[in-house]
Amino acid sequence: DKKLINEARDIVDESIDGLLLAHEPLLAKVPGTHRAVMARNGPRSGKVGIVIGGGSGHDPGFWGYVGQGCADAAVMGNIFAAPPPDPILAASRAVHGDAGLLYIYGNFSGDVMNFDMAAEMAAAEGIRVRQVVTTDDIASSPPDARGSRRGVAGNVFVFKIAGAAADLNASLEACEIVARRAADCTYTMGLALEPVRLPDTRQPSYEVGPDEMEIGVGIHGEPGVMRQKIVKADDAADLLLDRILSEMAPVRGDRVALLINSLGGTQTMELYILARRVRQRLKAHGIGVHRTFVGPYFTSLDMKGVSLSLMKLDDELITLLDHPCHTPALTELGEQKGGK
Amino acid sequence: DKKLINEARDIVDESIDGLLLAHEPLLAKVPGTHRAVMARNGPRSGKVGIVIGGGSGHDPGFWGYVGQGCADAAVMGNIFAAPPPDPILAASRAVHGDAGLLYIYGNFSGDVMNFDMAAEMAAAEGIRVRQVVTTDDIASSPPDARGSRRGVAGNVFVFKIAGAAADLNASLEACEIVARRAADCTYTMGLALEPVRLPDTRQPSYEVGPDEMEIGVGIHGEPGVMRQKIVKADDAADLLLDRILSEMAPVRGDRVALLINSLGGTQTMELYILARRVRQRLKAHGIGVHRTFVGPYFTSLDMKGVSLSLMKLDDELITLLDHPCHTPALTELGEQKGGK
Amino acid sequence: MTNLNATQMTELLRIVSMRIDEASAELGALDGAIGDADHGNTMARGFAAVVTACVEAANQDVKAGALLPISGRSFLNAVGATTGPLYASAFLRAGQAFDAQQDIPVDRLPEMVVCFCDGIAQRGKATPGDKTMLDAWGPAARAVTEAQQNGAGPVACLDAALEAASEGREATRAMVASVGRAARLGERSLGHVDPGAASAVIIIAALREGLANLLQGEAS
Amino acid sequence: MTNLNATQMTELLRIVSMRIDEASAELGALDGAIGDADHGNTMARGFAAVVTACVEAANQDVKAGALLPISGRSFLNAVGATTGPLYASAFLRAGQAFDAQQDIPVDRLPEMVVCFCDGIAQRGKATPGDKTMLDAWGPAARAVTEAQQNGAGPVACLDAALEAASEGREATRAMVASVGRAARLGERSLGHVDPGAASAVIIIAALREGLANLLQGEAS
Ligand SMILES: Nc1ncnc2c1ncn2[C@@H]1O[C@H](COP(=O)(O)OP(=O)(O)O)[C@@H](O)[C@H]1O
Ligand SMILES: Nc1ncnc2c1ncn2[C@@H]1O[C@H](COP(=O)(O)OP(=O)(O)O)[C@@H](O)[C@H]1O
Ligand SMILES: [Mg+2]
Ligand SMILES: [Mg+2]
Ligand SMILES: [Mg+2]
Ligand SMILES: [Mg+2]
Repeated sequence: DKKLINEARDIVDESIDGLLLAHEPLLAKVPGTHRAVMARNGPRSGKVGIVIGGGSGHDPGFWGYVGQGCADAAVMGNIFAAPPPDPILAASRAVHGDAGLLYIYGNFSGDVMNFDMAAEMAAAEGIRVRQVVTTDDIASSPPDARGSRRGVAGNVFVFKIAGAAADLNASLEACEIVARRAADCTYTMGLALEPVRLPDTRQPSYEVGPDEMEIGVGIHGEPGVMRQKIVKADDAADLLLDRILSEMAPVRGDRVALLINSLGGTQTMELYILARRVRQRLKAHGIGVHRTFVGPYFTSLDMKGVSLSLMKLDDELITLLDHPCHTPALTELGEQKGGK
Repeated sequence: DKKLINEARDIVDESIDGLLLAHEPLLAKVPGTHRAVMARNGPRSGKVGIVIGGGSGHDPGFWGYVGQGCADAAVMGNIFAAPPPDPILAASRAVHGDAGLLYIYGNFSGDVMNFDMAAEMAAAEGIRVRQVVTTDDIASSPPDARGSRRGVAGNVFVFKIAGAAADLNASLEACEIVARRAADCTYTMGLALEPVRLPDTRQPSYEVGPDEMEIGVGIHGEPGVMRQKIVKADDAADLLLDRILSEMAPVRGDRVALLINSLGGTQTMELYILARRVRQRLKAHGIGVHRTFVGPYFTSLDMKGVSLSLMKLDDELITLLDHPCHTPALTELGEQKGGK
Repeated sequence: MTNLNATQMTELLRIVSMRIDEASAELGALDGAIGDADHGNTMARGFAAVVTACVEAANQDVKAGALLPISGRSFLNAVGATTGPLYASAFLRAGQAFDAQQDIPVDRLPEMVVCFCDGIAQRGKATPGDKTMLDAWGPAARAVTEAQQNGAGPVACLDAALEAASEGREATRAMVASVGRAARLGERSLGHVDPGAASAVIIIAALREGLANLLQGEAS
Repeated sequence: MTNLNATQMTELLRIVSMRIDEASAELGALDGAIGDADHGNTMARGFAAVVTACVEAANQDVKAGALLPISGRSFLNAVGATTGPLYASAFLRAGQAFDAQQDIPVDRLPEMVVCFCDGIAQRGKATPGDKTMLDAWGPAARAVTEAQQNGAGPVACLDAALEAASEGREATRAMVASVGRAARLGERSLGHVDPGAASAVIIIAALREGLANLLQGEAS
């Protein structure tokens, strides 16, 4: 498992150095920490600040969703480890525009504890903070325990919706409500062909047989909920989609946004082969697809695997999804955009 | 080497199906062939049409560079095999706006022969065609034989420049001249940590030892010009950059555009670690970096490896590089863009 | 020796750091089986930061008691994660039990185990049987209290803690995780040792080893 | 039998397709060593398309001579690549040598080798020693011409072609590629057989095998 790195312990810091240089027009360092980036054209007085974050290893999550019309700052921890409160607090101070802050992050015990601590510290400085914890990973708990599910690639939709609402000067309460609704409307399920390897140990987290795949994996290389024989792309797409549809329970005429996400090591051609099947199946169900995102939007280092996310849309969510934004990983032109 | 595909022989066609569905707002099928896509908002009467193409397996090359302000059509062959003349001719007819066509593609014997044949056939129908063959891969021939070098990831710069010139209504001759200049100003060198595996055989093309890397590889899994022990990221960056700089021979104050490209299997963090070093080195040389692109812009299936491309800029090239465009893989906002 | 000064306390934490570091691949593998494989790195980074911070502080002539909150903050800032807040709370709780203006009485050192347990329980709100580090720290804390009541010396108290923690760690095999990352695995977490419980045992063993070294060094 | 009709010619090309298909992994490996590993797939796809097109045409009662340009176009459209234009030119050149309104005289079948050589040379502009398929087709074409002058029958002519092509293929080992993809390897291409030369040998061997089968079938 060869890698182009210097020292394993430096990869997070060095790659943040690199992305600050490469995305200089869009991103700036948050003062007082090396683990947070902020939008050059995002935060402004009177606008709710959107602060997102979590462990590193999810590129372009989280920094790739920072920019005008999306998140104002992203805070990154060590690989697969939530950031501590201090950099979250530093980011909170940096992007605070006197309209309060919304923290958005995935539901993992580490993230909840560290963001909670940061929120308390920010409150002590007079910064109002609300939090939306994403729980889109339907494999990670039964529907009646949605609150304990993981937050995974569906994050991207929630960041986009919340960022648009804030850019349109919605109040903190309104941003929180719509972000929570986006989170509630988003369903994700993933599968992996190979386990992930952390850069320091380069050991697989668990063993998957040469003709097996792992269903229902998380984005930190967590094992899935079951293992089965590897199947063809169309069957893999069906397997994920059927589980999602059975929970989302859409009816003919419903509209969705679609994300076919590489967990890092799955190549583009495979993603589009899956996209083909998912689009064909949704068409057969009479479900309209307003937008299709295909690519490595939220990864698990370079794990071979994919996740499928659907967000059920209504008019408000569509308007916010189409609202212009400009970040390293997501650019929406708004009006100019050709067709649907 | 597990893959999410159906049948190996169908992957090109099925992934084109998928990308046409996913990028419906931007891309349309070229009538009469399944192997070419065209821009919905690109071709227009009186504008030079830009037709690009080559083998498949380079996603998002070539289709990802089709759209307003960039290429008008892309033609894709089998994996690592130039497309035959018929689909090139179909694309030529579809995007021809009575101002002539510019074909741009990498310098490989198959591409040259097939595009040449298509150009002859187009000429027989009264369509004027000029061709620019890219030769940016400095590892593939000595400087005195630049004309026999391969065209690789630097393609992206040439497509962007030519697309902008055409969008600004430059004549066919002017488009050809500026595209050729862009091609002449672009230098690329790549390295691979592992050989590529074709999806049908899933066999490595050649063997690279567990602590070795291959320097000067092409984008079709061609072996490099030498093999050596794998080095740290900073040394790898230096190795590529030094070779490029020694040919480009820039002076203090020169400006460049930079592309740190994944050949498919190298993860984002590694790319940014390389970006960090390259930017630091260029700064030390007093060379200004106008734009830095980092990501899988031109791949070799999912090969573990990277390439580094530099384009030496002048005022005209900068204007064209910054000209707005909107394609699946490249979006430039133009004016709106924050800073440099 | 009746008190541990800052240098001695730092030495003790250095041994913890060393033992955690040695076990880091193994802890990573345990976490890989039911979590995200980072527990070894996280604990190693955390204790390395603790040692660095303590060395610096000890050079500035603070008392041993003051090292506890310093350790908590440096652990937290180096790692974040789940274990950052948990061990930060653990150290901070210990900091409340010992006077920051004083060195740490050798006899009271085993109380650190009790404080750690309380701090972790309070922050993480896990209950026994949830398959967490608390299933090691809980029995260890009770063992210390009992041993102290029976008049055991500090090394003997830590021996008792170690034995109880080891049993607790083994007991996690038979538990289905219900908090933390492994909870999403459901029944699939059965049969695996909880990584946090495993690292808890290593910490206790290293404290015992460090204390015994210090006492022996003094005796000879 | 004095002429090959369209069905027999199709049968001959089917044997070529079969033999190329069997060798496709091996051809891919040869190409992997100095090129991009696709030569096996490309040739297999090309000849599969040729057979499909010929079957269809033969069902519509065309003469064998007409299959040659049809084969060229279908090969080209199925594969593109470097070999597409080269083998398209090869087939088209053969189409010029034989009358599209007629079946193919058995005695003249070996001339296909000469035509292939000419078509490939004209389109690819390689010279002998460039380490290409021409280093097999060239000697094979000369061997056919010589054998014909010596009055050899068609199978004997193809035997001669096969021997010459095989020698030519082996000779490519000692060549440094100077056109095509492998040219970028410089000295590193030394010691490797050129994949295009290897597939040329397989085509000639299959033509010989197919012709011998047809003649034998007739004799028995
Ligand atoms: N609420 C909790 N209370 C106590 N311990 C917990 C709790 N949640 C998780 N843990 C412990 O944390 C360990 C995992 O730590 P670590 O791998 O560092 O964090 P993460 O799960 O965030 O990657 C688990 O093995 C478990 O012992
Ligand atoms: N100009 C040429 N003339 C004749 N044969 C050539 C020429 N260029 C390349 N070849 C042959 O083509 C072969 C490679 O074919 P193939 O792998 O199908 O195409 P590509 O190199 O485009 O991938 C080489 O082994 C060589 O024999
Ligand atoms: Mg973790
Ligand atoms: Mg090829
Ligand atoms: Mg963990
Ligand atoms: Mg080839």
